[in-house]
Amino acid sequence: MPFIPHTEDDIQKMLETIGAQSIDQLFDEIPAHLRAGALDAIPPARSEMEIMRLMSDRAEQDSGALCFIGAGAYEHHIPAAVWDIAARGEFMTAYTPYQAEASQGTLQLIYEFQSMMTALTGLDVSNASLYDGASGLAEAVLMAIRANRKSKSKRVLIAGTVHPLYKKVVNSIVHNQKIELVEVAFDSASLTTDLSALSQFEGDDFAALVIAQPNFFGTLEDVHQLTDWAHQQKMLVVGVINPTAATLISPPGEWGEHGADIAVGEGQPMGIPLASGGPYFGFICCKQALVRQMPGRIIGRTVDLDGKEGFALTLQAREQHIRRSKATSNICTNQGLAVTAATVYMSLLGQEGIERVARACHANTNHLASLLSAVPGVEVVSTGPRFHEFVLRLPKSSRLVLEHMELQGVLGGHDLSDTFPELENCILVCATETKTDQDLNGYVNALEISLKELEAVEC
Amino acid sequence: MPFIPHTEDDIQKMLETIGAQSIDQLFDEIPAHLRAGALDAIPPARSEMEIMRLMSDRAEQDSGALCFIGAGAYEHHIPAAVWDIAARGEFMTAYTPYQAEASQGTLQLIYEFQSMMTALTGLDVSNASLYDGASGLAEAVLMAIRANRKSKSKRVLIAGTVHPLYKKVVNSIVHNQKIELVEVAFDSASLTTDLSALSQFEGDDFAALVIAQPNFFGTLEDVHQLTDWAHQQKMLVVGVINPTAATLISPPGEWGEHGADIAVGEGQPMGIPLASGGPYFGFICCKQALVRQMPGRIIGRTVDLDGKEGFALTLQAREQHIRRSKATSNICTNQGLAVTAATVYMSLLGQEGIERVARACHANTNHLASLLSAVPGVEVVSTGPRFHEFVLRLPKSSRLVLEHMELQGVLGGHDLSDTFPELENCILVCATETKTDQDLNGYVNALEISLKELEAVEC
Amino acid sequence: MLIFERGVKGRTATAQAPLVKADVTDIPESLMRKNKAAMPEVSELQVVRHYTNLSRKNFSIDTQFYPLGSCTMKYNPRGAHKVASLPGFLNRHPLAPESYSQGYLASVYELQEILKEVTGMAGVSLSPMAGAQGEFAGVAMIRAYHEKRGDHDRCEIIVPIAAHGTNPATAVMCGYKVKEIPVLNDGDVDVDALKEAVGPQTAGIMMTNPSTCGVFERQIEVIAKVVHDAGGLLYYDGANLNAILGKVRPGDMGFDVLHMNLHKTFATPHGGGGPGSGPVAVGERLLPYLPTPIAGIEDAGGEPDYCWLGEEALPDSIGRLSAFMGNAGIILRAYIYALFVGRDGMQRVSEFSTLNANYLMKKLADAGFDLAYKDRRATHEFIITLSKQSKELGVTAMDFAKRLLDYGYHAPTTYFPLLVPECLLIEPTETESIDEMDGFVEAMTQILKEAENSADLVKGAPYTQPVKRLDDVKAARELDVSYSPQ
Amino acid sequence: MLIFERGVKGRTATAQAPLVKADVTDIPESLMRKNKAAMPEVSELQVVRHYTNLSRKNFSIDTQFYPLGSCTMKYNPRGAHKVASLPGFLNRHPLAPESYSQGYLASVYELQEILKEVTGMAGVSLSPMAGAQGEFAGVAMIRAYHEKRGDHDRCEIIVPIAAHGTNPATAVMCGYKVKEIPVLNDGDVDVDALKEAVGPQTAGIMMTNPSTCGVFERQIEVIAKVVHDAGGLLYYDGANLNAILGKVRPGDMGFDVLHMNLHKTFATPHGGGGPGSGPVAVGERLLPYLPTPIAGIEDAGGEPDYCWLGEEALPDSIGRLSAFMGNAGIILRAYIYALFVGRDGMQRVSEFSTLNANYLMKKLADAGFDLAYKDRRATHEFIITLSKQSKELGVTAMDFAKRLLDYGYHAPTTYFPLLVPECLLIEPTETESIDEMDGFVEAMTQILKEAENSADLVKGAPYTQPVKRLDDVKAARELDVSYSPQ
Ligand SMILES: Cc1ncc(COP(=O)(O)O)c(C=O)c1O
Ligand SMILES: Cc1ncc(COP(=O)(O)O)c(C=O)c1O
Repeated sequence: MPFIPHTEDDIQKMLETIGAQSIDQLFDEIPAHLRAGALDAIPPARSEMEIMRLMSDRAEQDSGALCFIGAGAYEHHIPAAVWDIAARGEFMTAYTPYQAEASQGTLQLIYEFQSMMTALTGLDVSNASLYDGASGLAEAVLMAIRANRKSKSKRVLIAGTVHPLYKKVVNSIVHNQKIELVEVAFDSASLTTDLSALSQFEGDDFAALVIAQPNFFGTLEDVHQLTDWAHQQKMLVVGVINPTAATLISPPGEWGEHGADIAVGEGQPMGIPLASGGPYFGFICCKQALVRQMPGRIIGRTVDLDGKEGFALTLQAREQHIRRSKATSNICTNQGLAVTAATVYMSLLGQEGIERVARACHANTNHLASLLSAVPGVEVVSTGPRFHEFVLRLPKSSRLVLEHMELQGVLGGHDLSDTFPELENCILVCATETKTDQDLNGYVNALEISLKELEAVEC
Repeated sequence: MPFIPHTEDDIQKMLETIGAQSIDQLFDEIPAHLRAGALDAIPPARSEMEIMRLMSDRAEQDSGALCFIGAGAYEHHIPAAVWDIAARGEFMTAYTPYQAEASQGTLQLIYEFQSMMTALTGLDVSNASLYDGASGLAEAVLMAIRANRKSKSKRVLIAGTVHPLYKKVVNSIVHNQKIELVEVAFDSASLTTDLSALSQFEGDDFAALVIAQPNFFGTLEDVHQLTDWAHQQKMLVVGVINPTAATLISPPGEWGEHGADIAVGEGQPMGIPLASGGPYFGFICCKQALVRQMPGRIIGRTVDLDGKEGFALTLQAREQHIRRSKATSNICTNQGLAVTAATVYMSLLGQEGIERVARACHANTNHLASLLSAVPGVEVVSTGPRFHEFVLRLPKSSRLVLEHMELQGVLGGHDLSDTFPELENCILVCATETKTDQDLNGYVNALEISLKELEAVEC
Repeated sequence: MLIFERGVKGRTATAQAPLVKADVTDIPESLMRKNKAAMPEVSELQVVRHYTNLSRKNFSIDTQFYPLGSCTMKYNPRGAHKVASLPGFLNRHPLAPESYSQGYLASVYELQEILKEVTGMAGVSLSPMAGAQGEFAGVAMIRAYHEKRGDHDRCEIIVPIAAHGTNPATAVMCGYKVKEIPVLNDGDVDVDALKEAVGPQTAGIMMTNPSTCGVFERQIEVIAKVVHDAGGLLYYDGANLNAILGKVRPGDMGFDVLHMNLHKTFATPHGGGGPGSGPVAVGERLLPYLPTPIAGIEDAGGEPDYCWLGEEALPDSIGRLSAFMGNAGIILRAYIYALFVGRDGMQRVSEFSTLNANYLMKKLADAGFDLAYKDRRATHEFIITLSKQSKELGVTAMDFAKRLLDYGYHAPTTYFPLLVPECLLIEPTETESIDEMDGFVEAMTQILKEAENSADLVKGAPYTQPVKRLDDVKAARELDVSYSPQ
Repeated sequence: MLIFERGVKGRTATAQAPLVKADVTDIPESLMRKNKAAMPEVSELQVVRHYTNLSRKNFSIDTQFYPLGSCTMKYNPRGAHKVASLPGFLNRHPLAPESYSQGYLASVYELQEILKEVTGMAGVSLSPMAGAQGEFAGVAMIRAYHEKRGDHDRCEIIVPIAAHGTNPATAVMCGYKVKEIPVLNDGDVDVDALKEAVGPQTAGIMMTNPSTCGVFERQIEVIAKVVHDAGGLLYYDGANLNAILGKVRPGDMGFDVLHMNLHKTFATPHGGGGPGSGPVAVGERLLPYLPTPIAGIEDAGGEPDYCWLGEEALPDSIGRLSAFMGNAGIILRAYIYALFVGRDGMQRVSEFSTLNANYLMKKLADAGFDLAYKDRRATHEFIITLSKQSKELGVTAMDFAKRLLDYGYHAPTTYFPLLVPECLLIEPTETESIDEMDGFVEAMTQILKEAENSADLVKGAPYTQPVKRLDDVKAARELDVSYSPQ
């Protein structure tokens, strides 16, 4: 019996102690006619060896391409130490640290994580993680509405340059509470949020303005201007950021005159593998004044009976297990293991290391963009300052070009055509520090061949 | 500076404390003209990311074949838990357990390992490991010569069916001490050691007889007869065994009337990956009476000041670090990490699990042999009872056939032609529990195609 | 000591970052970071040593018996972790085209089918990232259902008071009011109270069965009828699915929708607080509303061709709940676990977790502990109450919990459910052996003796942990939630 | 508790073995096993928990400062372990054809070249599986050399008394007699004694430089001349190569052959006692005798083609020392380490290990400890002697060592080399930070105070480990080296 230690003797002894005839008898409170039959649709048990073999084949099926897709999930080098440590049984198979004295490892680690996130974002307080960047943004929106006492509306302004999937997720989550997201159009030439587009909302009651830096297109926004504008309008500012970039470019805490109020984002770049999209983790940081509106767990430093330093869950009165229907969120299980990995990653790299990664990404992106701008018919749409992503306009159907590149083992980018009609045949291309010059040339080759093939088909 | 934590400040502070001007000054006792220059032949440092990439490509180069080679190293399923545990920092980065109180983990584990090996072999005592099976056999031969007080010769009889590479290693190691290995011819029909071949040595002075079970060809010897014969001749019996097989077939302790005196072998099948040949580990077990002749480390159970059970290195007076030139061996560092993995493997599988593995291997071998015996021109030479290997005679040059199979991604076996002139165009084929029916059929196909291709070439 | 405090200016794990520091000239100065982030500056060895040592300050399944009720701390197969960590799985980009996704999609699809079978439901979406998000998806579907039918007055979700805190919190996040109903002394829901509570305002009820009282809700069919008759739907909180896996199916009990905690029932690691995975399963009525994406299949004759079903395929969906596809790696681990235990193993999960719980309950009762529901069968968990000890000896459930740590056992869940005073909710799980449980009973018996003879000893516990009892009040009052260098 | 004692008849980790128990009918009954082996019968969780907990009873580099002299306990890069664990490397059969070996062979070949460069020698063989086997290979080559020249009377190997125990033991395994020569008070070899010792019977000398006294042998050129003039060869025990890596090359010092301990200098993990890797490097004279196999290269114009060189290529070789190719995985890790640190990093290894040792030596001297060689530079390690404390306070080096464990530091090497009484041989290695060393000095200072004020406290140490001091005498007298069930 896989994973079940009971021998026939054990079972007999236990049943005798209980005073039952059979295991089945232990289920006698379940109405007999409700009892399930055989689960025929489920295959019989396999051994670890068989599973390993089956799944290795499946993993193999999905491998082998050179990937230039970013769009919210980024390939970075992950130091070997990161998962060696995170996968230690003591981290991986512990529960939420409810018994603080027996969980100081996890608790101190999260305290350190919180400290790293506040350092990166330039804000005061961090929680222990949310599910992912997108749902994290939904929580940030809810939080901003609770926190902005000056706003009576349940409306939030959101830049059109925020990740489209994030906008969808936020909407799925907040619309039930009758919260309205109002989108600010972006300038399709500069791929940024124009102050002029905001002016139409001047004087309106919104709880917050949501902006992304770098934005979905990898372009840098003028966050200082946007932040100051929102603050003048008595809106809170929610910044969606990339933690890698935060070591290089101005972090939310430094935006404008007073800094953004809340920063959220996807933690994946901090040592978490792409892994089909998860588990990643969402981070959220805010100014001290907003801490009681923060969703999720927070770890605090305190002392024990002897006055010795120790760590414990704190401000639990915000949470569902204490506050139930009055909680700041329903989140309970979060993304602890990913946070463990991220904490190790951030410790290993530090400001200097992450900044080097950021710079290498930046250099690679620029290099690839300049290589591509030499390809006839192709246009690099993103012109302003950017971070590891840019928009490329193709002379043919972007869907077809990408398919042709796929056949050559190159995933050329994320297609923007469907989501952004104004960006027809445009794709979003990403090059991180993992890409070598050879890889970049491989991209160019694959693209050129694909374009030629499509040319040929047309003739 | 990779792995070096010193900052410029640290260096200055340390030099000041020491009272030196520069790091270089610390080397002033080395005659200046001996100082090395730049190490131009060594490439500059690389980052972990670059190394990972380079080496992944190299690992890829060596992958992808379906392997039917055994000949001393066997592909078995290795439970995921095995290396997850062995790779824990506390096991992997500890030294030899000289400070017993701070090494109870490793010490108890080795004590348990010793207990498992004695259980498997049916003997009384095990050491903590030797380098590998082959060098382990050399140690066993030296040990037998020391231990057999009745023999005055420095000669040892060795069955011709012992692994040919083992015989070479034993010879490289023992010949310096003027020890002579005398080989017993084997019967090339039965592929076993004939009692009649032994009779010519009757009455001669040999310290020991070395036999292998299963032997190099995967064939089972009549170990009872051989053991009793050797004991009658006042020789000690050294058995070279496969630990997987030991759960299924008679272990050394049960051989003949009195059991073998020493058992050695390659520990690799107990959870150690093929990994190009190492690190594996050699195991050695013996009867209680011989324990003081045992080479290498031994762990003993004892008590602490409070009478609490604990473990420590024992009988160190046999070892080189105490006994120096009078030691039973020069071995110091052994194969601790591999032993750690093997101990976890053996705990997970137990007698029942390992026996199932052995039975599955046996079944696969028989199945493959019967499939192959249906291939025209091909002959299964091994007819007697066997364990996961057999000898196959090919109708063409074995070298060429194997090369043709290789091109189809099948490593068809180990070529015997060069080593055994009497087995011209014979190969040694191995099928363990990892092989599926599909794999076995794949073998047959690849062989048939290869034979056809060679046929075609000849015409 | 904090990792920050081990740092020295300029130190770093050099091998881990690009060796060259590339120039940046095209980003305007105003957009560049002004102050370096105050991150740790430490060597690779320091990081490895610091976190290795921190890990050793945790209790975990891999090191201790961990009978934390409602949390299902069972063995997390190392094999599942290894398989899910194959480079092919780790390196797949979430937006990779379907041609590079067939291996992953096949696994997702098959897990959906397996979960349909064990729940008795018509459809499954794996995208919710934990139980609470599964609850959200479920209640949002209930809402979407009523709205689609123009049934706009249903503004209330009924929740028994024993429910997990996520239930009421979720209802509120979905824009509902919460109406709590009581539970009887035998642990079952008060059906009379329910009858009074339902009405045209009832959107649905959220139930856990077995409830967090550790007993099977025997009136479930009556409850289902009452709620359905009132036009409401039944939500099943499947966090406790371990208790009934393969024995009784939520679909057969009358539930319209449920979430499962794969990180519990399907043995994927808890990771010190996550990640989880909280798939939802629905009956026919709610099929159109499932959250996206879902793995679909196009059977074009030969090999099956797997694809993602998104908005286009499910226009009435409640939408996406994560940027990509939920906690993909946890989903993969759960699928692998299902392969490990197989058809029969599913049933064994509930059989042996129930056997263990009933055994442990009996032994503790024999040792003098009071059961909260002594005339009931334990399910996969059960409750003891230390009211008597608390009153007579001044030793609380919390004291028992802390003292257990000294005996090398993680404490059971304390003070939950709230309706049982001084309670410990105990869940041994099926992967623990009788020996481990006997040891636990032994420890509890000792602590009871200690409580009788030297109460202060127990009240001062723990003594053997890295810290003694912590000052929670100070933690909240003098808030220190991030390190700032001097 | 032993793993055996956790077992119960019939229990097993089911997922790990083939699910079907195949029949065996063709093996005669007499050859089948009669009594089942008394192996553990435990569940997968029990195994994981047992060994996870056992591991926690160890000190290790990953958890503690471990200044064990002569053992080079430095950081073992996790990256090297990960790369060496790539499936492509783990699954390669040692007898795989060269077409499936180019990746591995390229790495082996390049490591050979790197080791030639750092040692200044003409050829390298990676096959020895640890330092002691490297010594064996080296001395066997010396023997083969003399024999090939018909120089049959050379029957003696000279060994300074400070040498590691493996040196004399190896000489004997190679059929030699051992002649020990003394070491002077300043740590250098007594050259006069050496001059008297050499003669036509001298096959060679085995030297360690820096010696195990932790000092550089300043007379090395004189020694080389004396031995060479007498017709002997010089063997270099390179276990201490960490001290001189890239600073001075054994080949340039006049050595004919050496072994290296890759598991020390090249940072591959010690694994609680191995595995190691002890490659040998030789000058021109000994090239023909290198042990097989060696990686060779056939440069056929384009891509290099790597191959194995065996007996045919090296007919005078001393032969094979392992069934396959030594500790291949350790060789791979060492190669990866070389890639990590690169050309300059090689030199930094010796620079910073020497800096650390001299710093720590000075701090301990300032704290009142006696240095064994106080007028000498430390190399990568140094010796303090506690003779005074032992005589005056009755507190021995062993007591200091045990008490250090209570302070969370692994003890230095004790009572080695034998010629320095009550000594501790201390090697901090280059990967430790100044903070860690300062902490160690602090602990030593405290213990010294304790020794002065409450000697019994120190003599009773350790107190904080899983066991107190163990009874070694009982262990040897009442030999219990394997478990037998009752
Ligand atoms: C009964 C019950 N419902 C819901 C949840 C919430 O699940 P999650 O923590 O995965 O969000 C839990 C567990 O925490 C639970 O025990
Ligand atoms: C100086 C010296 N020589 C030789 C050896 C033997 O090396 P190994 O243990 O790898 O056999 C050691 C280490 O143990 C050593 O320190």
